[in-house]
Amino acid sequence: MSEPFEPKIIAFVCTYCTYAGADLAGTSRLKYAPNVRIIRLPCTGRISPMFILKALQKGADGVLVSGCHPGDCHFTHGNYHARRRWMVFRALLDFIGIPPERVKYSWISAAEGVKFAEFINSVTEDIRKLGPFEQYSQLIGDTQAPASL
Amino acid sequence: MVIGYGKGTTGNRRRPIFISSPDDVGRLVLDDSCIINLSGYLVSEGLLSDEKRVAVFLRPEGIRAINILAAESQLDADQIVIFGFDVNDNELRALKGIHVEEFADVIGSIRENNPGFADKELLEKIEKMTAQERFAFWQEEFAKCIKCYACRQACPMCYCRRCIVDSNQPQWVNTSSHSLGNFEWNIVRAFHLSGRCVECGNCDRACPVNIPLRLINHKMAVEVLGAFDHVAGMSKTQEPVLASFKKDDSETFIL
Amino acid sequence: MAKIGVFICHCGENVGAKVDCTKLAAAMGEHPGVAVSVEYKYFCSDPGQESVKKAIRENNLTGVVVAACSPRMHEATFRKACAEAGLNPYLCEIANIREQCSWVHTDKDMATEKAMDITRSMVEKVKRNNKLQPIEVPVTRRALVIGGGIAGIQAALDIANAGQEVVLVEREPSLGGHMAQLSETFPTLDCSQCIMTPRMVEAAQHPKIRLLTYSEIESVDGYIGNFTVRVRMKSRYIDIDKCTGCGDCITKCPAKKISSEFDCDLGKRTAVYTPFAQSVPNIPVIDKANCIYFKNGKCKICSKTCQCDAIDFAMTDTFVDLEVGAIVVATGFQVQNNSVYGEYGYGTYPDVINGLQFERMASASGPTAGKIQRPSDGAEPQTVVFIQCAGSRDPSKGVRYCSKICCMYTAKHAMLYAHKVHDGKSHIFYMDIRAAGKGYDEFSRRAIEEDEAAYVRGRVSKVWQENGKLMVRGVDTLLGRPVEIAADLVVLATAMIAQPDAKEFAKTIGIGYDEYGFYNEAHLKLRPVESSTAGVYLAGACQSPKDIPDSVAQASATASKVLALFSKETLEREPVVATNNEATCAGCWGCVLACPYNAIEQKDILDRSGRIIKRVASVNPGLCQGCGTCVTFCRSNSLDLAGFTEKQIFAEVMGL
Amino acid sequence: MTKILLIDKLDNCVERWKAAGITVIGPVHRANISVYAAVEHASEFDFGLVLPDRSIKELFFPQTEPMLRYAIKKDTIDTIECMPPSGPRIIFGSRACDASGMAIDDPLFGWDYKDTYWFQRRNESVIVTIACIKADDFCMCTSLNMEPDSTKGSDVLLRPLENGKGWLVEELTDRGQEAFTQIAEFLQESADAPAQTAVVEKKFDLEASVAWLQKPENFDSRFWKEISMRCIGCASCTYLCPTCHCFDIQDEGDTYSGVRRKNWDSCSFALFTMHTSGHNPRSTQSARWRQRIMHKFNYFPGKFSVNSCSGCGRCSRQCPVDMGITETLQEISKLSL
Repeated sequence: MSEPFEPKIIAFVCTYCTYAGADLAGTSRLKYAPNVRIIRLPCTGRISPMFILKALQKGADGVLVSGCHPGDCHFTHGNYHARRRWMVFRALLDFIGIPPERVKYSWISAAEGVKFAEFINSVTEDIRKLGPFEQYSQLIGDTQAPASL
Repeated sequence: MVIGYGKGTTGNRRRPIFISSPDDVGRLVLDDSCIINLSGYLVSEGLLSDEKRVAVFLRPEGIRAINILAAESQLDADQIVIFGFDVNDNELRALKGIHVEEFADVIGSIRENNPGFADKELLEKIEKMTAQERFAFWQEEFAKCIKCYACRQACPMCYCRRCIVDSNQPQWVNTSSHSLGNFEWNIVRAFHLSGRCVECGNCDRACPVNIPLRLINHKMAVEVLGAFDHVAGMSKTQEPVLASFKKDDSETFIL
Repeated sequence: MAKIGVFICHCGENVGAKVDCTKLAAAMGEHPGVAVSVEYKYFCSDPGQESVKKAIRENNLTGVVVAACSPRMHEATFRKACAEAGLNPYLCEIANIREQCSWVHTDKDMATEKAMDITRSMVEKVKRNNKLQPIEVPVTRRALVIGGGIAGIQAALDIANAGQEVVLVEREPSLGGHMAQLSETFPTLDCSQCIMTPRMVEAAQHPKIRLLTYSEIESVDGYIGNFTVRVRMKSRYIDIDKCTGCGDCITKCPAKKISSEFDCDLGKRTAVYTPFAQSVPNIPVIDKANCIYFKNGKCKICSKTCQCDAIDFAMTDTFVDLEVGAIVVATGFQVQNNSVYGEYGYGTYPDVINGLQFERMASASGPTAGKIQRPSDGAEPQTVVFIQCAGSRDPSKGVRYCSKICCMYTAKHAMLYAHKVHDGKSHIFYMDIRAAGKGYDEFSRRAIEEDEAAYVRGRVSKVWQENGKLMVRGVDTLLGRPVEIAADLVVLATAMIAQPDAKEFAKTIGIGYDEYGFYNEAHLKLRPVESSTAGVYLAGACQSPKDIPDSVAQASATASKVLALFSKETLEREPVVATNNEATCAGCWGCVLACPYNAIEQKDILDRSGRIIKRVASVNPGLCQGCGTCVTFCRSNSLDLAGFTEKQIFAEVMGL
Repeated sequence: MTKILLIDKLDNCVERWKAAGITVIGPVHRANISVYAAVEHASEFDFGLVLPDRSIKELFFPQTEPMLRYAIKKDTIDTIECMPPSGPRIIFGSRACDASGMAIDDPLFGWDYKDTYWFQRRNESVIVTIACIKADDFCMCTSLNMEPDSTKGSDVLLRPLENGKGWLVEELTDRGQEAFTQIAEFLQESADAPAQTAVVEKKFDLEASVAWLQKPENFDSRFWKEISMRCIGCASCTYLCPTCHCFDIQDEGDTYSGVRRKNWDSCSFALFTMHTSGHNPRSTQSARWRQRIMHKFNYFPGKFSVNSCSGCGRCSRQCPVDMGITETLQEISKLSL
């Protein structure tokens, strides 16, 4: 039997809600999959679609974006702006052929340590099932390859 | 100054011309081959300085572009004299009005019945594909891209003095024209035009390698309409769709 | 060249048990730009912090990464330690390898691998950190309170009593607001004016309070600690310095049949008037629209009467420019116009009135001198029907929210009525009785039990006139049957709604408002008296419907916020703020719209001859709260956020 | 009697060349455009095109090319140089303008530093040009003193037969001869007449134009602004041009490793000459267009005695706003009258 595929997942989260939720998962000693690397931002409003593209360039098989529930934003409405952007960017990625299953969005509050752990586990499992993002790997591979012809 | 169309190299080509003397009016041509959206020239450096007034020949989508440029503070709509025209079934028709506000009905009807210039058949075909097939489709299309940025330069909405692709600290978009760089560029281009594109087709026609750029823009316009009930360029005070929000915006995709 | 120190904390066994710290330290030691990579049992301990400081000094470190617990735990600790060692504190970052690594993973190899990624990524970030200095904003220690109702007066007095200057602006001719209109107040039934007027006088006479009545805010510029406010002082046509308030002009004024706004159209006033007898200041104004002289050019009786020569028909509006450091918005509410309920006959039948009109009627100083009378014929009503939620909790005709005070004041009205008309009968149609508050439920029980108010749970469908009575048809949902009552007077418990110009005014000050026009607090739970604009605070019913105790409490809370702000000459703020590259900014102003704090302004770049070359966005660091929403919006990538710059985040991702 | 190659036999030739390890490249259609690309079979070729949309240049000077790979270590940076893929190639079905374009650029890539990327590919390629029998409104080789059957830069010239069944073969270089020796058995002797080459109308007076360009006072002529007012500043003319050769060098990668690449760049872009300070010596689009024309017809010939234009007309053909060299030199020709 071959080793199970361990997906590489990069998460962008806001510091006030989801990062705090992740801390809570830690202080509660919940256990979850070790595949996710977290980048902390002040607010979901700061999470640029560029970050998602760079995570993919860095070889991520999946990308997570998470912040405060609507109405809970520390900055009152950064997450409302983020939500619009995601809506649009998600549709665009989908149309281009980057499966929505690989870029997941969630609201996780500072109190939702359990939700955070479950979210990480379920996404890791989903992406494990999808397998490596081979089509994007091919793009990345092209950057290393010699010119054609 | 009047920005209009003149004869081009071949019979059905029209080129943008700039006229500042009544003697040159004879050089103007207006027929159904006048397709280029001329609104982008209005934001050329210095063109509108000192409150100069400029007249420009525009189709409805060009008029929408004026609204967006005004809404995004790139020009003062009062300085623009619009010679509006439209072509239906090869018949050219003048649109009533001079100022952008006067065309509200014409552009309003676009909202009701967005004809969309995109290739509907191809759109449906792509939508029916699996993600993997779509990726492969665009990979083949974007492979042709040579990063000449004709799409950007031809677009009236791409008025940034420095495009994000030209920002190298950090280099968010790989400038090399390899498949990754081409993917990133085309994604960013489409994203920056989401909710702003008027589907004039300048990008599509400018692209020397025939990437169906307008199709992506059209798809995004459909998405933005569905999600936020927003059609770009309906008025000169319209709030940019991605700089505004509603508390009850759809979020079915957020877990 | 970067010289980064990496300090890996075992946190006892907390990190050490699941992350191979020795391996991590060795790996980080091999990372480009890392000058020191060491592990230790507890870096947060005194010797731990000392060792970090020592390493900074000995190696001239240019940045520090502490791989330990969450930055939410000890970021402040280590930044302080760095500062003590002479390193700018913002060159220190925390790699969270405890809460988000060792505590949540079981496989030591995988946890170690993740810890390496986390730490590396943070090293790459810190290489690009900039030295930041806290932003110092000077504070003008003078507060502006907008609105002279109970909330505004309370806030003004609290601030002034603490020794700070206050400017209190009221747009009506007198202080008092709605509370001055009330008869008695729940749940104590003490006279509203008896407790209100002394406070009005106190505010007017306070040496630290400058009172500007009959004045409105024209514009607000600036930011926390540094607002510039222009106030329009509407012309009273009476010289406030000369007038003694004798009232002779009012007595002599021939235009006497003007509906009194203060009495909710139940009483009359003259063209030169004070809203009510105890007005503060007791200086009348001339109502230009109704003044005979202004209409016909003849009269001037007031002017002839006045012994002090205080009448000045040529007076014009004047402007006052104020420099203030904080603004308390206490602009209050209005009652909904019940004519939307055609079926209740408000506006058609004179004997259908609203709650505020009932207050005026029940007030000893009101148009009926406290007698309960039918407006139509002055008769004493024998049966009164009160209809609650006439506007509130009714999305179809009124508003969705609960106005919060109506259950209580309706109970109060029933009691006042019972006390004044001993054999009268009152019926109250209600949806629910919401009587949460100190002494509130007891109060409403008293209305039922002692004053025999008949509560009917149900809605009224129609009110019509029949044989000189108002027929009220409703349903009793508890008994499940229709009810019809022949009433002499019907009182509607009207919804409290935002002031008619609330939204426009919010734009003038630059604060947010909800769909109803009530002002948005910065955080519903944790920052309930702050607006989202730093330095602007909210008191009273302009934020949401409130009763008097809540308004007063909120007003005092704003005062404490203002006083905290005024406790120092300068304000120190986290330097995590947005910056703009003016050279590349396209001036599309999307950021201006997107900013939740109105912290981005338009700035003109001029050439030497003063001509505008271009317009760009400019971030006011005094207002910016550092969310970064603008940065993400910026298509030309011109905006950036200190502490979370594009370069830093790019490096974090690329360093993974 | 001369040698001819029949179209029917071409697939045999492709087979033969491929069997000899040669990559066979020619005009084909790819996703809605025409390009020079490698083929498996002769049936993929489209010789009916006036010109492929994209020029032959990218076969020698690709739009992006890795030069070296690097890995950043604690105290050192390891580098590995990259070279283009090596191996013989036959470019079958070039046009005279495209082939001459490569010859025009040879001195540029070799005058000082010898560009190994360019010359490795040049030396490994045989260019088989087919003389044009049709042209479009944008073709302008004759204006550049060339012809639809010019041989410059080609190793073999094929002249289409009048009957359309094949080509007359003219081997021009040793390399060309060698390539055709390999397929000698598929060639035959014939007396079939070649078709008339395309008639390309002369569009401007090159000599007069060049003379005008060389006059220093014309550098600041109002003409430049007028002619380029509609230029939108994209790079489609330069990138499709067979002779435009500017490139930029970019490092791309993450924290630990990356690739140094040589990428096309264009004098049309404002950024091309932008200084770090923000100052731009060519701050207007007219200055950029002037540079392009001056470079092609004044500076380049000043250095290499040949105009940097082979008359393919792609610049005008693909220009989103119907500009191009033809119009500019036509207008200059008028000015110099």
